[in-house]
Amino acid sequence: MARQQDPLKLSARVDGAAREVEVVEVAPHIYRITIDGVEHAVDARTLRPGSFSLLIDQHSVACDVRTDGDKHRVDLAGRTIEVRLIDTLRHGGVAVETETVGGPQEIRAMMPGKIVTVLVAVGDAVEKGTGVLVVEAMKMENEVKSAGPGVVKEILVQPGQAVESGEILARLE
Amino acid sequence: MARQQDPLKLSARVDGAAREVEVVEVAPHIYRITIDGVEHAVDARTLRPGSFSLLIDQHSVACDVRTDGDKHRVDLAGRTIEVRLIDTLRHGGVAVETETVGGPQEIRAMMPGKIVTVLVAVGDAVEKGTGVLVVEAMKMENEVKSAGPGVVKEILVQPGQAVESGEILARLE
Amino acid sequence: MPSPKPLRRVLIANRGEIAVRIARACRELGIESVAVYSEPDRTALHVQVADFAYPVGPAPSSQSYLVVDNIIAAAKATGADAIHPGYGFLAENAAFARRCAAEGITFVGPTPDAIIAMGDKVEARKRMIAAGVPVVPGSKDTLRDDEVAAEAERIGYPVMLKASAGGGGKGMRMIPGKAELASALRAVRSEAKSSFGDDRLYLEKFVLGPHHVEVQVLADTHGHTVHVFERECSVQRRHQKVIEESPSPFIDDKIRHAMGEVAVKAAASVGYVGAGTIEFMVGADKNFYFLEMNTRIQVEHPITEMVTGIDLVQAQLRIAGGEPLPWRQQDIAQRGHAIECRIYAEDPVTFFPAPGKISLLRVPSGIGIRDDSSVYEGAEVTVHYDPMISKLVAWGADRDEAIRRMLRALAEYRIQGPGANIAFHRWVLEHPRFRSGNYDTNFIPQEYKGLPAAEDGADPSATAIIAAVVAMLERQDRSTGAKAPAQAQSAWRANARREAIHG
Amino acid sequence: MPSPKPLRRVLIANRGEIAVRIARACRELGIESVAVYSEPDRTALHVQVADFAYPVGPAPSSQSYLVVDNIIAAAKATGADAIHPGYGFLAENAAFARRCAAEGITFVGPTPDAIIAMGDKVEARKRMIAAGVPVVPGSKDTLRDDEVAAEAERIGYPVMLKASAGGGGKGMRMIPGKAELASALRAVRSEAKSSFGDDRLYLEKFVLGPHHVEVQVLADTHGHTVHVFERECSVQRRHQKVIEESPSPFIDDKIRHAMGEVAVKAAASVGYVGAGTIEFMVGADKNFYFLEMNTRIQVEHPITEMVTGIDLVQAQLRIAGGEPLPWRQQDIAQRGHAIECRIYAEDPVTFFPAPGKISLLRVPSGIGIRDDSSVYEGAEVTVHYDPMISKLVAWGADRDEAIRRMLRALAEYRIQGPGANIAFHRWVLEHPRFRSGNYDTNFIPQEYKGLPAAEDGADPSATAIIAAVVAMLERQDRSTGAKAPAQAQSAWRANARREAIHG
Repeated sequence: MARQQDPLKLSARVDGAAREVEVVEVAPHIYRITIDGVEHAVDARTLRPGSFSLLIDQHSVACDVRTDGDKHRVDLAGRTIEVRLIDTLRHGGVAVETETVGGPQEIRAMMPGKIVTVLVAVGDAVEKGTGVLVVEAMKMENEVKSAGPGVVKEILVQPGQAVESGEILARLE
Repeated sequence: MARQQDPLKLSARVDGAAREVEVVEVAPHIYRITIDGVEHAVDARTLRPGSFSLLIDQHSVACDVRTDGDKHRVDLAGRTIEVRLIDTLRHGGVAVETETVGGPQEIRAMMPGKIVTVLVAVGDAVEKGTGVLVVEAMKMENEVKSAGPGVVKEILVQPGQAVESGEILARLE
Repeated sequence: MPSPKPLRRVLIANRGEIAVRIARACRELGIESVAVYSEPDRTALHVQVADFAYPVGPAPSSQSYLVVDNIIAAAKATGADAIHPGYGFLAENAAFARRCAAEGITFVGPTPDAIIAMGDKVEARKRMIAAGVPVVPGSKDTLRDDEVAAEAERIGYPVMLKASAGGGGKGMRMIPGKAELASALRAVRSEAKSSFGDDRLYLEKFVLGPHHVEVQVLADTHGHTVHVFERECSVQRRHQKVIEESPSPFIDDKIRHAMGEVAVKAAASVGYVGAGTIEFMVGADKNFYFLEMNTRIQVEHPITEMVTGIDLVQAQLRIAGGEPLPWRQQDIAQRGHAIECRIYAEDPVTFFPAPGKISLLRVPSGIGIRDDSSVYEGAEVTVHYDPMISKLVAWGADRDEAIRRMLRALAEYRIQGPGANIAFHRWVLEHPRFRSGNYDTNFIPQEYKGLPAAEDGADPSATAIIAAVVAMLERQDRSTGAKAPAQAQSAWRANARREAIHG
Repeated sequence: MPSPKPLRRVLIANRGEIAVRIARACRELGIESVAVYSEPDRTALHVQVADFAYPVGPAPSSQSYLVVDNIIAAAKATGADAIHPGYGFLAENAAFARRCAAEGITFVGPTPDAIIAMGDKVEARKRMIAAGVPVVPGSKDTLRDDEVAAEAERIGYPVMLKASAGGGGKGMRMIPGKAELASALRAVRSEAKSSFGDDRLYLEKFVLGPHHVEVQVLADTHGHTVHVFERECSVQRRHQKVIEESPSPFIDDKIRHAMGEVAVKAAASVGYVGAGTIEFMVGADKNFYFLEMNTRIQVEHPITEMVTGIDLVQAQLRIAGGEPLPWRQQDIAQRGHAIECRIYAEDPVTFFPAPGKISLLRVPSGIGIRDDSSVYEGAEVTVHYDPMISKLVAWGADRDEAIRRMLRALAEYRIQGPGANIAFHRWVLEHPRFRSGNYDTNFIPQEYKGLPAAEDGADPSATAIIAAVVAMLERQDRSTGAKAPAQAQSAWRANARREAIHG
């Protein structure tokens, strides 16, 4: 094509790596998307909100995407890949990391359920992977493990207590 | 139940017959519906707009309903039944018929398609069931028949012409 | 044509359920699949299940799926080394098969010569007579409009008017007498032209009380041909198959094997390669006549797969790749019974096509149920193509179990948006004449007088009234389109709630 | 218990896919079905497919599906003359079976005595030893907390700690050594109590490199017992079956028939009636030991139905109705190969249960695919019950075809809302050790190190990035939650469109 507008520039974070993305909309639903210099012709149709049929360089791809702010959980045939898209114009080309690095660790419930046992006491030293609590949900017991080394600072629940998904169960430092 | 409010009174038209209906809402989604004096306990849940799971006197019924004004097309396991509900309080207990009875007849396209042939000419007398036109749709030819006796007054289409669903093709008198 | 080599990437020159079916077979064989699509088919299911997809033109098939150059261009652009034509469209177009060969693309099907020999119904009749295969008496050749009347008189009414290029129940009509000749001639010529781009016609004697029984054959490139038993296709509406079953409840093992042998002979006589179907007309006296050969995969092939365990589409791809048939005739056996119901997007009462966007779709599943579908919830059934939504198949240890299982499945089937012929299928499966297994192609014309008002015992109108009342009230819960009566009823409801609390 | 009479109306004392499965079998047999439901299950699929439905209490199964009085009351209120317990819940509760008999309701299953004899694992071991059936060495009786350590030492680590009332992979844990004893004891007792209301435990020697192979049996009320061949259930995670297949690729016909004979002997020794499963542990040396008998229909029963053509749930209902088995042992044969993948609502990476409302559901279908599901689009997968969404089954003419077909189906399976273990199943089916057919119950623990980052060749992250970009832009098309960047990009898009027109 002879003339075209400036491409939309984005920085994509996937599997920890940062990738440079440029997007040009050629026509409605037709895009030219360049990733680290590799160009892709994309025909994108929305089947319903969050559910898409893509033709990428003639490859037919069915995918479902759950979007939360700049985070996109992409489901490709049962495989989930998380992609963060940062508008580099907006951030002056610097991708801002929001994940907490280091600092006191919070142990959260991964799902709604009931506390079966607490495996540690305040003051205990724990390794990465040490079991901290056992939560029962959907008739199965699941051990909640420490994501890193630390010392138990606070335990906020007790056996038999019902907990919500994401609820803080204990704090390490 | 000791006390209760006045029931909602309706007149239902189905298969040409009129039936007296009284509705009492016992609790959210729980109704007592009386049809010609026969009482039914109904637990009704909406699965999505127009799609319901009903428990009628313990019978489990799955149904889909398309509503257009006071007309309800009810799909019961692939069988479609049309029900008109008239609020008798509103109409002083008289169900108002809106279908045209007698008078000039209009021949309409039952689906989008293309006119293949016109089988009659203006002035022709037709019987109930006489073929008036042939419409092609979805690679099949369908003969559009007269719903009753009459004389062709007007033909509004010609062979090769594309027609929309519901479009008037001819008039009889 | 190029010497057979294992297929690597197959372009599917079709749409709908058969394109989905072929894409699935490719994936199961580790072969890449390429879908082609017309403009309205961009989001069709067959595009989503294929590995690649390529556009071939606007909605009318005469400008897309039927355009040889567009299909070949798509194959070149996507690097396909083979083309599977499915059924209909270019499946029985010899020129297309020849073009594929010329372009060095493997055509998944028979040779152009075999297609010509069998594709032209009049040619085929001549060849079969020569091969000693019994055929129905009829006109020696194709007929001009002005010849038809005389030939019909010669053969004697009732006669069958058929498109020479026809097949799959299309482009044919029974003519009871002189009076109906003109309109039938017009209709069949136009249908033949629009469906096959070839409006040549011929006449056959109409056999009374006929059964339509067909035999599936498979032939490899090494000279081996086997039959994969029969399908009973006598449940027809306007010569359109609606329900098929295998085995046929009408014929016994003796006739079954005799027909199988004749079918193999017929296929071998034209050097047939691939999957094909020999259609027979079987009279009440159990004499059978060759009707035509369909030189492609058949719509109703799944019932054969269910009873024999043989994947016919995988077999087509393996044969096209040069593999020999892995079975001898004696290795192939029928087990249990299978029935197929074709779910059409049509008005359940008028049978008129009823396209639309699918707003709700609940497909039955579970034991013994297979659904070969072309749609998904949210898909659009358009007016441009065949009204077939899916093929519902039930397998049972015996015929009775298969019928009862199919009735169970039909009761679970829910679709909103387009119309669907679910109730009609239930009527057929519950009909004593069908249940007895002793029915012929006159079954529907003679027995069907519209759907019965009510089902045994139940009071559907009371249920319908309750459903309508619920729809009215729940709709107001969602407070959409509130109108005068709505307000009145909402007030009544508020009152009801208050009473319920204090009462 | 009442003398058997044909069943007229069956109450299904269960939920989820097995309740749907049983309702389908009832409909196919012309028997009316009654669903029971807890409060959150009012709109569950099993309620919708049954003829009748009746509430039995609030969400916790201990207050609904497990309450004998509520189930009996539901049967009375709906006029059911029989109760099918499915699996889990009250299926192996002898007191419940006895109660049914006392109330004059036919219990679709074995006699209370047979349930007791087999339901109590320690009892069963004694009975089998007496009947000359080989068992795994272990503790003679159930154990108190203070006895377990000593007994474990006596048997020698590694040992298997099992709930006496356990089954279906629940209430058991392998203990490699002394250190892990305490926590395992606590966990298994609590799981046993919550799952079976009975926390008695016992110990067994842990056989190394074991295969879990089970044999299906059917016994009628006329003293005839047959086996319906085996299922290989060695793909387990945390002793939970994930994938099963039939026939077993590990054993040969000689062992197959030997196990079948032992299974029939074991069932007959307790006067078993109905459908049951004898679980065997098969060592690397191909010696097999009786593990336990499940006196109910098994989750993985469909793979047996696919290869034998026998409807096991219909068989249960016919047997309960007093019908004799229609087959002799020699009438039952395996044809082809079937595989089942259990689709769980769990996080694909952490395997933690991941309930939720199903916002999108596209279930695979077509040739050889069967899906026994408990859900539909819009249904809620709650935290209250098992996380199993459906059982996906693939049949193939041979094991390789079945595997490739299952991979095709898994690639089509789309579900949004709850998590699902689709990717895990694909990993298993693509793993060389599984493909070789030579795997034991250590397969997952030894081989699974998390899902591989990328699939062969493809660049999933590029595809994911493109999908994310599309989601971002198309989302703004629907102009939902427009925020700063959205505006920026909309401006960019408007510009793009303008350029496209003029350019």
